[in-house]
Amino acid sequence: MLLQSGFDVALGLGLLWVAWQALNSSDLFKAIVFFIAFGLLMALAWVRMDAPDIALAEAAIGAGVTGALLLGALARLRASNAGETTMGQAGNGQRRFMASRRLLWIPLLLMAAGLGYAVLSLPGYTPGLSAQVAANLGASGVSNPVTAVLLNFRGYDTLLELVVLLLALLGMWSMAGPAPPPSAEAAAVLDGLSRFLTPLVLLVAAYLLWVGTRAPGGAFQAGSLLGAAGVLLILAGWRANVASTALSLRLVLTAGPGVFVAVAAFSLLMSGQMLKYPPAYAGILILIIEIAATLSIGLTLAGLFLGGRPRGERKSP
Amino acid sequence: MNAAVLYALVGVGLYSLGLYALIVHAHLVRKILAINVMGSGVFLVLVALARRGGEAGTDAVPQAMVITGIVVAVSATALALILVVKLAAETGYATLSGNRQE
Amino acid sequence: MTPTDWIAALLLGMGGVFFLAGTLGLLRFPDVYTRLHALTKADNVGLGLIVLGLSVQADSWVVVGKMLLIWALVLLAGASVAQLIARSVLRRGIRLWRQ
Amino acid sequence: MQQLYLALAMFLLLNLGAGLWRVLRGPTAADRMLAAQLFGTTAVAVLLLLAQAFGEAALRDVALVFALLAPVTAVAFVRRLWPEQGNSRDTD
Repeated sequence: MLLQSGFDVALGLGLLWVAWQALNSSDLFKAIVFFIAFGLLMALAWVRMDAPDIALAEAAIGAGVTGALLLGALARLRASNAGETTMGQAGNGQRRFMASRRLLWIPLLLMAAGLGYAVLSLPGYTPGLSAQVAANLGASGVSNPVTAVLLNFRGYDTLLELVVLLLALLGMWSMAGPAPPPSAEAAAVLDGLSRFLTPLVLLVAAYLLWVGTRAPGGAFQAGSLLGAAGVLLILAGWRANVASTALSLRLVLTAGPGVFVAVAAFSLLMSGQMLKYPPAYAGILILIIEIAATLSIGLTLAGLFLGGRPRGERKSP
Repeated sequence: MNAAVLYALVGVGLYSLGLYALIVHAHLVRKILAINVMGSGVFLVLVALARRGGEAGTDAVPQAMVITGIVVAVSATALALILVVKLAAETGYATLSGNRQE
Repeated sequence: MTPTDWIAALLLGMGGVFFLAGTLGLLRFPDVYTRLHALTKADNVGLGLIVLGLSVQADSWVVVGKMLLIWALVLLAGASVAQLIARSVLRRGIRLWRQ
Repeated sequence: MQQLYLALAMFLLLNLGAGLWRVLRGPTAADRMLAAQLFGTTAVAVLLLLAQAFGEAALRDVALVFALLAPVTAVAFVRRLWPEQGNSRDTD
């Protein structure tokens, strides 16, 4: 018991310290490395919060996507000499603001104290919706409560989240122009690593998708893993030979929300309510949506990392 | 004080640190990091408070919200980073115009 | 504590020692090449010993297999990353440490 | 036995904290990146220990994901931030 509390206190203080460093380190690269470490500690915190589903998502996103995304952006910023702002670049308003920085602590401390007080004064025992989730779990088609909430009880939330993902990619495509060309030919070690790891990542993604119906895992975790595999392949210099206008690419990108909407329409016809699956088909419907969503999430994340519209060219042999 | 309250307080701390950094730093990548830390703080509060169910078990609804939240946060971050990259390519600065000398 | 427990405890303790050695190397070694060496070797041995220690007491062979797979993946990552970073550092012309 | 697992997990967490010193000090960007690599390995060990301590098999899957994706960030660093053509000798 004492050890557990010690672990929690050390982890909590570590989170706060690492976050502080990630936000206020003088060097932006240093800040990003601290932010990567922050994601790792967050995954441990989710484990301690009895939320292995979230820990899986945080691990896949944090280790596979966020770090690479930030480092790639930093490299592009350095190319246009904007990797760092020195105080000399800061305007007068900014400098005057720096002087009043100390005063900023007062309202922020008051806010933090207020929020802390609010947290402490909440009633200790609040079952929330766990009783309802448990009562309806049998009819949901899956036995992992988190997957049941995501794809059955609050399916429309998840549907709209998938649309948000798609919008982020479309926003990037419309602003960023064509993707930067692949960097030089990958070293043999990197090439071999990407060839060896990618099939394994696909396998583990399929495993997480499958196991997600009854244990921690599911479409978001599996999709994030697929996205990470895409990041690795892009870094190794691989490019799929599809342009952003290719039908195949667009079909996979929209498969998640598309299948979800189709199922919603199907359930509207069958039971008169959107996304109210007939219990007999619930399991299989959820699995179909999850497979489509996994593919869309993975491709969207990889596309976001690409940093522009795909040009439609193949890796030169 | 049990673990749930401890982590909820850490979440409040993260949110406050993030808000501070969001206000004081001009560099937009730092602002993006700050928003991400604030988001993590909110997620932590949500999930920590979902653990007060006792024997009824952990509430799965906030957990599901946080999972989608993490994936949406990373895609929003990617979009924001591309905006900053484009801004820097056009202007040579990764800060908003009010925060720099012209 | 049964004899198996003692063996597990011994292996786990040794694993911890190797992790400590890796961190000491990371903190105390004089340049990036030596630190690379400390990290990617000591920690992987440490993880291997911890996996062994946990395997002695694991419930099933499936668990043992999964832990061994995890260890193999970490070894692969460590070896590849060490090579990639060392190569990149060398090409940037960062000098080797000489006494 | 659970106490031992937890004690070792705690020890590794403190170990990780000590490694943060190298991220703080650098001096080169590669040093900072290396330290981040160490955190990945340590997190895998902590997760495996917690999985056995609390009998939660799912934590091994989290460790598996970390182990699979351990090289991605470092590869991004080598390929994007420190590409091989770069001849500048800045130490960050």
